[in-house]
Amino acid sequence: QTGGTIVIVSGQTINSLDLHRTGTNRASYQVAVNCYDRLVSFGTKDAPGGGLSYDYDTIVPELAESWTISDDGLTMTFKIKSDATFWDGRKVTAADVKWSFDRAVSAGGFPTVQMKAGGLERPDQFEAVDDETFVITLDKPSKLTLPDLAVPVPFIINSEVAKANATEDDPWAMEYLHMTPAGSGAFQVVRWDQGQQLVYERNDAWVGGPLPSFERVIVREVPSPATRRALIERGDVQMSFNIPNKDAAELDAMDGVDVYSTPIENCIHCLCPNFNFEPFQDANVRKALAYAIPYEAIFQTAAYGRGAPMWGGEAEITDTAWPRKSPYMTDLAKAKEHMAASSFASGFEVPLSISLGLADWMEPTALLLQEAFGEIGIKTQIEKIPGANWRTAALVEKRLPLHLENFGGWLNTPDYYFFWAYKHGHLFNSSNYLNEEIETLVDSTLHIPMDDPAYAPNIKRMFEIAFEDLPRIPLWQPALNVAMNDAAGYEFWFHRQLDVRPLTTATS
Amino acid sequence: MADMTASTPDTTRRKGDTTLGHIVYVLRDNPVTMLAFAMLAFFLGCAFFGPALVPYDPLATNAARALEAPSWDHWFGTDNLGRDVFSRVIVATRLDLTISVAAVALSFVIGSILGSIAGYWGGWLDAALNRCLDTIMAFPLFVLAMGVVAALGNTVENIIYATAIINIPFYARLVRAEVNIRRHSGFAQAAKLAGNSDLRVLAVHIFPNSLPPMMVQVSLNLGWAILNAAGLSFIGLGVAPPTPEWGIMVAEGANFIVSGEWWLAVFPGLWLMLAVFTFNLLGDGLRDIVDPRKRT
Amino acid sequence: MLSIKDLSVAFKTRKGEVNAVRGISLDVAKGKTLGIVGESGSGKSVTSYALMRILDAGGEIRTGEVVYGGIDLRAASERDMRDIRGREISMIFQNPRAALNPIRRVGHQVEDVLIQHAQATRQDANAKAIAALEAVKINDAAARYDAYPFELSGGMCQRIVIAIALACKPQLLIADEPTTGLDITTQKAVMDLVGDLTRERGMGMILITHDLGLASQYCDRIVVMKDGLIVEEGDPHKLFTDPQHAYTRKLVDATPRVGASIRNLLPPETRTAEPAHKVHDRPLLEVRDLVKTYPGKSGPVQAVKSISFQIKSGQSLGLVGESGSGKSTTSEMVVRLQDPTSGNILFDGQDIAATASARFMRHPMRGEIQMVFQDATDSLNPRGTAASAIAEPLARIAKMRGSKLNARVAELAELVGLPQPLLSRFPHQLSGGQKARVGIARAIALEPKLLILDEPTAALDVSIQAIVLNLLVDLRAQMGMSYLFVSHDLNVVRLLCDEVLVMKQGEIVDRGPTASVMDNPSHTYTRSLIEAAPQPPNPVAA
Amino acid sequence: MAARSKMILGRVAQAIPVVMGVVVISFLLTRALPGDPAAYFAGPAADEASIAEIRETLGLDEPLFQQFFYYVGDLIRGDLGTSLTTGQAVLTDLGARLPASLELTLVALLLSCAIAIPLGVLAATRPGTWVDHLCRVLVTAGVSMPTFFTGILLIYIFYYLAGLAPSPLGRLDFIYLSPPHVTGFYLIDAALAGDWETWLGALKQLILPATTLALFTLAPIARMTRAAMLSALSSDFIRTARAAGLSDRKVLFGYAFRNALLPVVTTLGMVFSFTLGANVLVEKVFAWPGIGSYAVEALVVSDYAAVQGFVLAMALLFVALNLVIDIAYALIDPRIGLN
Ligand SMILES: Nc1ncnc2c1ncn2[C@@H]1O[C@H](COP(=O)(O)OP(=O)(O)OP(=O)(O)O)[C@@H](O)[C@H]1O
Ligand SMILES: Nc1ncnc2c1ncn2[C@@H]1O[C@H](COP(=O)(O)OP(=O)(O)OP(=O)(O)O)[C@@H](O)[C@H]1O
Ligand SMILES: [Mg+2]
Ligand SMILES: [Mg+2]
Ligand code: NI
Repeated sequence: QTGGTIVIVSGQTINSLDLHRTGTNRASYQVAVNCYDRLVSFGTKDAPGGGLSYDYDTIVPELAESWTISDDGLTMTFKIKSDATFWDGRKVTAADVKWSFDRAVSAGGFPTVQMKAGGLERPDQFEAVDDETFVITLDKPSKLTLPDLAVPVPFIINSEVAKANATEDDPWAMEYLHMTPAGSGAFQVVRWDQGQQLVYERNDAWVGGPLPSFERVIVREVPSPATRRALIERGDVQMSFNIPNKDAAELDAMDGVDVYSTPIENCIHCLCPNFNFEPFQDANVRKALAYAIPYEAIFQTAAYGRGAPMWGGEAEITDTAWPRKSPYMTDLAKAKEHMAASSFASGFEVPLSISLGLADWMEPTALLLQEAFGEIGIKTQIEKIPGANWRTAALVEKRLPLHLENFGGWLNTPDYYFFWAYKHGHLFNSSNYLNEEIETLVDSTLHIPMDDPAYAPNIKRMFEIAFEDLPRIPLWQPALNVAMNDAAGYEFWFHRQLDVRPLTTATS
Repeated sequence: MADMTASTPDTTRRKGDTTLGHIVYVLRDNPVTMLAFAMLAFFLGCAFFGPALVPYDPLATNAARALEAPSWDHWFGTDNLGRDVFSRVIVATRLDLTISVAAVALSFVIGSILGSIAGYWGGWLDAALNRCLDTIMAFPLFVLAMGVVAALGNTVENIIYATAIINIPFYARLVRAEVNIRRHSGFAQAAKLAGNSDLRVLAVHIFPNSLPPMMVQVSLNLGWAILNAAGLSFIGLGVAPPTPEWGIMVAEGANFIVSGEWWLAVFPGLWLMLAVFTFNLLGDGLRDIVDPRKRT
Repeated sequence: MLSIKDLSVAFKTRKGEVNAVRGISLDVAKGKTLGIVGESGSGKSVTSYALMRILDAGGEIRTGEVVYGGIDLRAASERDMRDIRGREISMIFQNPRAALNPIRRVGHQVEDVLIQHAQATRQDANAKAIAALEAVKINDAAARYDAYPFELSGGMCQRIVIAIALACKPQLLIADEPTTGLDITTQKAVMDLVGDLTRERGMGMILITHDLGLASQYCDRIVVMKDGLIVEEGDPHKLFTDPQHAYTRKLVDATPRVGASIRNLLPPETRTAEPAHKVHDRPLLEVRDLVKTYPGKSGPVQAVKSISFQIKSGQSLGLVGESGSGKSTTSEMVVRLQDPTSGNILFDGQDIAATASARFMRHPMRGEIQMVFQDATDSLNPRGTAASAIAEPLARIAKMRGSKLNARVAELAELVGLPQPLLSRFPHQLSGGQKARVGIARAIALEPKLLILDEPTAALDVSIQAIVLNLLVDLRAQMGMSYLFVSHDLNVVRLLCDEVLVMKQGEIVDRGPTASVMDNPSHTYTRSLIEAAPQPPNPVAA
Repeated sequence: MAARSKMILGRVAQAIPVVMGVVVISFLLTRALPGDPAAYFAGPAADEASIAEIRETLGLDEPLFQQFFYYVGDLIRGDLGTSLTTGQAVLTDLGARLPASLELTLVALLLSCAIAIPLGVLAATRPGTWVDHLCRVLVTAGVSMPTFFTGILLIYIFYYLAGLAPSPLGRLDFIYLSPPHVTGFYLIDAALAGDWETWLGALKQLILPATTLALFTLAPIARMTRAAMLSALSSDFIRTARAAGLSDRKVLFGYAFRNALLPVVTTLGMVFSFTLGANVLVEKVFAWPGIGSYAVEALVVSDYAAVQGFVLAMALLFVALNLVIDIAYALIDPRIGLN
């Protein structure tokens, strides 16, 4: 039952073994997941698309044995498992946790921003009371704090090893941990050939969860999707991570290959009309866009029906489910009506920007949009922007008049999504949208618990405004596709990276 | 006058003397050249009349008929958006030929000017130019093209410029060598005695003589230019969608081969290959046509 | 020893078949030398390739038989032929430098042949190769063994080629124009060497040449070829004194020799009286202390070392000397294609050297000094027609246009005897003589006062040379031009020039009226030049 | 021989301005790349402040010429900078990846020469015949296909359909361990270690990508061989050799071929640098961890140091290669360096 090797292919390249480091890319987050432990983790539930999924609503212990939260919600006390050890055999102590958290809030960049989302901002909030007791003090209570401790960022590092390799210029041992992880997690990296492969070997002393079934995991980087497909189909590898929708649809129909397509929680592919661009300041024009979009055709050609439709929903908002279907659907007549009613009845020209790095779904979508918008007098030229430029243009400078975008929030609450995507000036609000009511609604809702009486009405109001103002026109909720051949146990995670711990050989 | 009567029995103009007659002769002489010119004519036809003749709008999508295999309706099948591959392949001819011809013309002109100057006057000009060319050549050429397109943005013009830049050294070198061996030739000296300035001697007398070997280079480069554009498309730096272009079609279609939709890549690939093939084979024929010595 | 009967050879070409050799028969006796003479393209070389069976692709022996020492060479297997080539019959070619593998040490090239024919083993090949080199009188053969062809002079290369040919002690040597491209003094040395060696070893030889004078000096018998046929055969003296065939007569007449006037070179029926030309006292060109130094790779090369001379109006001045003596450099400076390092060139009293050659094309005197180039083929733009070549100076300097230009071109063509239909042809469609005429027409188009002729006939057959020389004489009389005539052929200079300069290593070593310099050479160098020139027997006055 | 070493020194001297030119152009090219590396590397949720902070640590807030001086200063100290994508010294990255590209390129060229040169000789000995035409058409077909297309087609046929080729997973299948690092060339390292199983495994992985590249390079080599052979065969010294009775073999290989090698060697140099460029595409298809795929990735994310390092490495390689060719030339041709 335990032992053996599994080979996984992925198209992404891992560029660092340390998530906190500046420049570490998304694919590398898996190292933080597989090699390090956090205090807590999310539970597991059955996923809608088959297989398993993390469960946002259940927090389970990982390194922490138990925790208590003070009544005012400002103090959290964690007891660390007494049998937890790092790979070098040393016991995991609260000092390690404090050092690791200090590092996360001090490193700057993404880890610091993510910690801040849970109200964790400064080292003085963390205290190692004794070897096994760790205390967090918050400035204000937030429902996001505990879940934020379960994301990959606040992972716990063997601080003794790290400090031994720190230098004056590099107090956080960034250079060292970049190449050599030092943790207590389920797997250790035994080999990392950059640009080629990462080899994990199981840590038999792991106490963070059930012992993984595979002893060795090889993650190979194969950039060409066609090659990846051939490999999984022929059974030369057991798992292909993050496969294109088309392959997912076709492999699903095939014997021997299992495909899991999990709609990504809190993530929506949208079309964003930029409010800096004059015609899009006109609500009629935005609505005309929303009615002109050939949703179904896009969903079928760009996503091959993988994921969930985000159009044609009820006009009346009765619950706080998110992502949710917008009340719009393809209706050219209505689109033309709105166009006619706008002050741009004779149409206009606008570039439609897509990212080169995300061309696999953006390009077919853009082509269909281009055709459809032509029908209502909006002429578009498709502009492909290289990966490096995309972030700057779309998110930082927010200068793209009309573009596709796909923000997904790690913390699965609608207000968290709105915080990033609808608040003015925030990174993913690439439409330059500003609505005073949304601003106050988000601020007052973000940290209150979900069972707070103000929560549901606030959320519903946000939805109403969002669908009326349409700074982001939802297209569909994407799915993360994974193909397995002769392996099982796949679990979906919001961070969309590979968790190799629960994988097992196929039971059949 | 015995020497003349002996060697020129008839003084009337023969068929081979006219330019057209000469071309016909060159074509007949070599079956491969004949084939190449026939294919060239075909591609030119596609470029001029293709858009008017194709059965479908190359840009019109039809989600209901996406990814259909070749049939009577769609000779080359349809792509993932239901567009007719045949129409796209034919319509793309014009753009692809434009890219390659424009790029080659540009590098031909610039390379010729630089090469002529260096070859004729020599000295420090020559040395400086050689170092510049060496510098360009020291880049892996495809990577240089990638860099230029990445820096300037991936429009058709920039692809043409990038392709032209990487081809300039070939022309400059070739012309330099050809001009250099002729700069002290008798006919260049004679032209100077006849009152031609250096520039005129170079432009009117010496340079045209380097055309025959250039033609071979031109034909090779026309092919490379298309391949280069295709490679850029594969990296994602090709022309913007939805413009049909062979390279993009092959590059995108390549991902569909393994899943069985071979027609997406194979037909544009075949077309591209045929075009490059045609250009490559054209070289010898073109050279023979511009070479007066091949006239009889 | 060798007997060829009714041999004919044809080539398949674009224009159909070329019958290069059309049924010739000849014999070579042991120890005798047979000369084959004839104009370019008459099939001399093809005959020799055919009997060696090394014809180019497309060539084929159609009929006839070739018997060597009882073996039928046509029927022999390729293997047998390989043993015969080099071992029994060997060949030497013109242009010795090109005939040697440029990247193989000459000693090894000799060894290759020795080993191929089992004349040496790997152990003693070295010694035997050096012996073979010594046999052709190469100084310090052991050192030369390691040399590459480019490190040796032309004459030295020809000796190596001869060494290769004679290494295996063959019975028959075929020498195909062995001395073209060599200086006359070297030519004499090489021919004497070959003659001595064949005589010593009792070998037969076929000497192929276009130079009747040379053939008559070294051959026992001579055959004359024309258009692939043998038109006459006999011993040299008889051939000269009593040529039977009209073509032979033409060749004999056209060969410049002592005692013949320039009109004598033409066939009797076309001879006219030689027009006199008038030499004025006024100096047209005066060259003073002219120096030219080239920046060579290994130090500066002094091509011309302070020479001075004069050309009077209407006078023809000959300039002779060996290869590399600075003749071309001098003429290029005079014609203002090159700038002298120092010195003056006074033309009509004006110092034209003061104007840089790069700007001289706008000088009013540009049209007054023109030149005819050594290699007519090279001097015509391959992409331009004959007419465009002749029109060029008229259009550029005289600014003639349209029908006036065409008329003048036609007039010039008439003047040099170039048929009108040829004007629209490209250079490669013209024969050597026709190209020379185009070159001359272009040079005289502006009616220059001084015409510089840099070996204008060096690449031509004797009969064509005769016509061109006579044309020059006619033009000189008609137009009153002065000539600076550069040549390595003393016999030609004697025919054409009033005075002569002899150059050696950039200096003028001898000068004076042609007759006195030639008949009583004061300088040893002039004497050696004159001795080296082949002297054909004087035919009975025709 | 002094003349030759002088010639070689001269060539090295000529290379210096080239390298300087490459340094300048690669610097300018990278700065011309669109996009803000600072924004890119700040990560998916960074704010203005952290982007500015990163910009400062990268030195991107300095004026351009100052950045250039820093760059040149670092270069002189042998420091190519740190790649932002991989987080390692560019020198280390190149050291790890260059052998992979070189191994692929060299094997491809060897393969290509082994086919193209005999083909060219064959065509030259029978000019104008069907053999000649067939050779021409075949090699031209090879060079007419985009390399990535050939690669994918080969994978589809030989791996996916026929199952003959090993899985296109880079330099070694995962069942093998890479041989101990000596040269970085797996074939050589495995042979040195006496690990023939790995050697075979590495060779198998090489076959498809090398074939892809070789197909692309057949044409220039074959055509140049043919042309050079033709002109060598028609020269006077071949006639002399034949007239001296040398055997056909000796004439063809000892005399004509050795002379024809000169232009072929020059072409080889050009083809080599050409192939290194084409590598970029092939490496992507075959998941080959070479320098080409490194460059593409770096270029797309405007990773300045990595792009510059790559270009510089290539330029040095090119210069070194030309030097080798010149030396090879001098070895074959005694005339070089003396006139
Ligand atoms: N390879 C060939 N193909 C076609 N025709 C040829 C070939 N070689 C020679 N000829 C023709 O054969 C004829 C005789 O040529 P050959 O070389 O024997 O003349 P030659 O008497 O040696 O002249 P030269 O004095 O110029 O060397 C010429 O008309 C020539 O055009
Ligand atoms: N451009 C040049 N650079 C260097 N040296 C040169 C150059 N041109 C000529 N020479 C040298 O100058 C000398 C004279 O050359 P020139 O051509 O005047 O000789 P020539 O008498 O015309 O010989 P030939 O009879 O071979 O034509 C030779 O030693 C030659 O090598
Ligand atoms: Mg001959
Ligand atoms: Mg000369
Ligand atoms: Ni002569």
